[in-house]
Amino acid sequence: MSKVISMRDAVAANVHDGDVVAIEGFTHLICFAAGHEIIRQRKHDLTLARLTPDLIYDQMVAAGTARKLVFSWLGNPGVGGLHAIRRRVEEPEGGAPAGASDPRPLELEEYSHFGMVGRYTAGASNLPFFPLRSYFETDLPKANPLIRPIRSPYGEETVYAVPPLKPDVTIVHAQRADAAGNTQMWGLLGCQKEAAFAAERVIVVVEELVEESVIRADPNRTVIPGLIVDAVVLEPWGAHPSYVQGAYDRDNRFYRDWDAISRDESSTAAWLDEWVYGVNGRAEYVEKLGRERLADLRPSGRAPSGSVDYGVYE
Amino acid sequence: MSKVISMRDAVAANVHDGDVVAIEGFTHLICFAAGHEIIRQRKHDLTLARLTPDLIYDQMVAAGTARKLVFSWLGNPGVGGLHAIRRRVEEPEGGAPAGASDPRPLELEEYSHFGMVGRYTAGASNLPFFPLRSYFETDLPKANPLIRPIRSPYGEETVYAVPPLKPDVTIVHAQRADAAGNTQMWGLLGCQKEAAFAAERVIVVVEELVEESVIRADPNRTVIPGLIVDAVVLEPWGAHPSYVQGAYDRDNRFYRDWDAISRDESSTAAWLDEWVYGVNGRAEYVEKLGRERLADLRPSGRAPSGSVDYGVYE
Amino acid sequence: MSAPSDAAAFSKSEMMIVAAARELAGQRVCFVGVGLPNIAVNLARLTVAPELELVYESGAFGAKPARLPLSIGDPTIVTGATAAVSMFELFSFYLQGGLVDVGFLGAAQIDRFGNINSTVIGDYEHPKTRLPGSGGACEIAINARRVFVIMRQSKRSFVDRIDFRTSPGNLGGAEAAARIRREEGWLGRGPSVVVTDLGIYHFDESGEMRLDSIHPGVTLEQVRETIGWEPRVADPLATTPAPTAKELRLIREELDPEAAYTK
Amino acid sequence: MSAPSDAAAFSKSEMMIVAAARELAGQRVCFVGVGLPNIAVNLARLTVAPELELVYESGAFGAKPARLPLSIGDPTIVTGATAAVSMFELFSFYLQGGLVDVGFLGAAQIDRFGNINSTVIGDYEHPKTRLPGSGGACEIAINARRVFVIMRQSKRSFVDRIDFRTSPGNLGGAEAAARIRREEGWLGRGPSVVVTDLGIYHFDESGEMRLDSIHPGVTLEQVRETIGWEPRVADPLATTPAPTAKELRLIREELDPEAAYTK
Repeated sequence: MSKVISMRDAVAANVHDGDVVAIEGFTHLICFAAGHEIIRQRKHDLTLARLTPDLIYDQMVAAGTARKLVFSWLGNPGVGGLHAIRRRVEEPEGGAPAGASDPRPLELEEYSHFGMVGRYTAGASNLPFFPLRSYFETDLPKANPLIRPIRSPYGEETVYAVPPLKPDVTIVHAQRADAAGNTQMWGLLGCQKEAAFAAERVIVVVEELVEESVIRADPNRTVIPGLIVDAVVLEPWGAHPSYVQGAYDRDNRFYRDWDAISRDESSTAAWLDEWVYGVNGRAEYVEKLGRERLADLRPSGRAPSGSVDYGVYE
Repeated sequence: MSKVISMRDAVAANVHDGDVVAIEGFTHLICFAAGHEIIRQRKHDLTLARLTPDLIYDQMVAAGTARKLVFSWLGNPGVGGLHAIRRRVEEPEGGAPAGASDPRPLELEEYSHFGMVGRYTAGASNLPFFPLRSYFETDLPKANPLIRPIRSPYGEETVYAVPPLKPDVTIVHAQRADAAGNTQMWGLLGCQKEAAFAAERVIVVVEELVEESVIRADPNRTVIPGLIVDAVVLEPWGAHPSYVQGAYDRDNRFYRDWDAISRDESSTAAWLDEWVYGVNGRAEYVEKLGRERLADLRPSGRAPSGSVDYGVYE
Repeated sequence: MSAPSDAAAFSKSEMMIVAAARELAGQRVCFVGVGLPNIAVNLARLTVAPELELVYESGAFGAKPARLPLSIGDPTIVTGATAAVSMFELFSFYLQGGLVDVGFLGAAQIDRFGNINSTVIGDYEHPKTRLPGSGGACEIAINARRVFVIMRQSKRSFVDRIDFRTSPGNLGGAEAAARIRREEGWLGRGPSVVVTDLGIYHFDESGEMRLDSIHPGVTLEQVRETIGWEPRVADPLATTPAPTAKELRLIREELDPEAAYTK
Repeated sequence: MSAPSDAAAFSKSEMMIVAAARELAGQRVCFVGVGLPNIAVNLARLTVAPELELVYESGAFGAKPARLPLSIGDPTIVTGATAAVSMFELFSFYLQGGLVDVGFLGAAQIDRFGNINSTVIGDYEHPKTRLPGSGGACEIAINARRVFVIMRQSKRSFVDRIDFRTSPGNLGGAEAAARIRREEGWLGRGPSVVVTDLGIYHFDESGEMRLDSIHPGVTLEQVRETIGWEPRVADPLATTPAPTAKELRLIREELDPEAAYTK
């Protein structure tokens, strides 16, 4: 049974006001297309979970969709800070754009990278906690009392625990999936698998929709089984300005541009007006980016994985 | 720097009397070649860890290499029991073959599959325990006091913990590796990765030695990095009578034959004399099996995974 | 070799497989080991449960085997599957994560409350018979949403008191079991059906096995002779519909042509 | 923009990178973020540490980038790498498992014992400046066998008391830190070197930073003016050998041709 629907329908059906939303992908495969659609549908009171909020959550916070962030590294990688989020934290009263639906101070729940990975893993595994060797002698457990010590039942050792994170909806971008949602990705895998298995609902957004036979030819490449997928959206360039291994490069120019755009509330609002509210979806956004800019982001050549043989056993 | 050496040298250098040894591989990629070399080198007092001891450990126990098993399912899959091991458990005095170096009763340390996976995972992660939802209201924690309850630091919930398992040496079989030990496998992956990362030393045995460029063409296919590998052994058919996805099938006839052979101490000893002590290595064993039998085990056709594109970014 | 109830028509094993397959109607995701459960599950997919998805204990998901797999590690379940995953992922995310609707178990011993022994006969330290042990059966019984048991019945297997509890069933009764499962946060609701070569048992409100259906040609006396306690019997007691020609053809021609499991 | 000590020859940033790279001699596995550490590490591979293996925080191992990666998530570090792994595997098996010899950290604030703040300036609840936070820095400081710090020094960054402890260094001193690390089973032995734009610090037996080498052209007065405590100074104090022509050529022509990090 096909789960392929439009981004608009996928977000309308699966993202609700007040939800815990995880758009995952560590530097790679960040689904900006879904984030923008969530903004367009004026969802609000969301708790946004991601290791690295990145530009996607800076934009979603600027647009007033979020009441809370759950995260581990709050920056514009290689460039600097996330200004819209910082405004909501450092000067909460003045931090929300006029007319935003949620002008309250942004709540922060902070972990380390491994803590966030452990949280998704516990969520995916239905464990009440995940243990890790981190946080010793730091101020993080004081800043976040959900980071708690746990004593080993073998000897005197104490490690730290983080609680499970179970998003209402996890959204992942991938190179390809079939209509049933069996999803394959390659390159940096982040913690999309854990975040997807931890979630109540899963939206998969892909560069390419493929026949089931393509997936079945390489079962070890499958990262997310259709079993846990609720919607499949075909959205080429859906990760821009993030990237898709083998398909297009990170648009570093935009990451730098955002630093200037986002320093000012009105230029941030103007950008949202033009590039999010002002387009009816990703296809229009892509058209607006222009052929030349897109062409510059294509890899300069192919780097084929090569094929392995699973063998026919009949 | 090449780590490629002979099976004889790999076992001599990395497997010592008294070691905890894990030859892993869940039904797939079980390295019988290494087990047989350990028998030939008359290693003893080994603690043998595996989810499913399978025929490989039945043979190693029959040959007197082991003092203890750490396991979760003790059977001949699809056939029945493991008779050599059962003799050492059910009638310990009579269970060891005459002349075996270790006629003491075999010690058993028993978990469930998930418990064993958790133990390797804790070992690989340097965690003092791994939590899981198993063992509730069963007799397993009574039979094995290393299975212990642990209370969640969030609420009243209690789950069970297993302790880390850190083998002195883990031996895995794979389709291919490069000379530095970067190892790729496909098909059922079992818990080889966790068992390898948990071990002090790692021997990788492969069907095919490939150029580094083959590995680098598909970095997501790499299961074990050369970083943790001590020796690479090229040993085609090294998993027989187990199988290698895409290369050869499980020799079900041998799994059935072993049921009869192993029911009797003298026929077991005769088999070891002929097929283990009586050959100087896997090449001779393969030759002895005969071309026809091997040909029957080849897949009937190719099932290519297809190639994906990582892209050139320069 | 069992005596078929109607020698010309079907064997006891065939009836057991058919009855187990029919119980899978409406189920979605089944965690499966090899042998009888494997045949039953594949029969169900070809008949009452075409949407059934199989999670093999070895890590294959969405298998499309080109032949009847001879073990759960048969390479034919990987080629053409939708996913092949590590044991960590399988047990953590699929099973413990709550994605498995039905866990299918065999057993050496079972008691009236569906508690299962697959570890030892006799004392644990000095066993009369050392059985394989849990494998995944312990966590399957706890985490699969419900548990199906398929096993031949005899005085040695259907016992008043099992020698070792490998997989928890309804413990000492339904009420205590439900409370413990709730308090300890188990996802599984415990045993749901036991299909044997003689009949089909479900569990009544007290958590005890109840014979709901008896296979054609089997007498209640035969049932009582092969069970270590006085079994509860539904009133009225149904008679299991005999295997259909289609079911038998599928078993004999496609699923087990060499009659490895159905003799 | 820093004033190069010998305007014609090299910038302070170039000196800092060269000094950090040389400290990597003899190290094997380095966990690395992007920017200055990335350039230093790649320079080390081309000079003093050809065997150095890089573990990128994003999950790439054995990378052979065709260009200088602009972020730790640059696709060029994946194409041609020996492995691309999940964050779970990276943090569990590589880092926490003890395979990382050197963790390379930057920071907003550091104290004399090498404790690091990358979370907030000011109060946590009402920060003056909200910094990125830990990322992996917390677990890197605990699990990497040793920690290298690379940062420019100033009164705001080299402080008597950090506002938030994101990554533990030698805590309140070497003795207590060693005891705690032992008792709590940390694999890491803590901070090993701090390389700045002015000099190179190691840690003395009391666990406090000691200026062991001063970069050419830098005065002790400049060092004291940019540090929030009275720094310990080795006697004799070495002068860091200036960057060689080869080191400078590699930085300028291969590693950072657009001078993104070395201005």
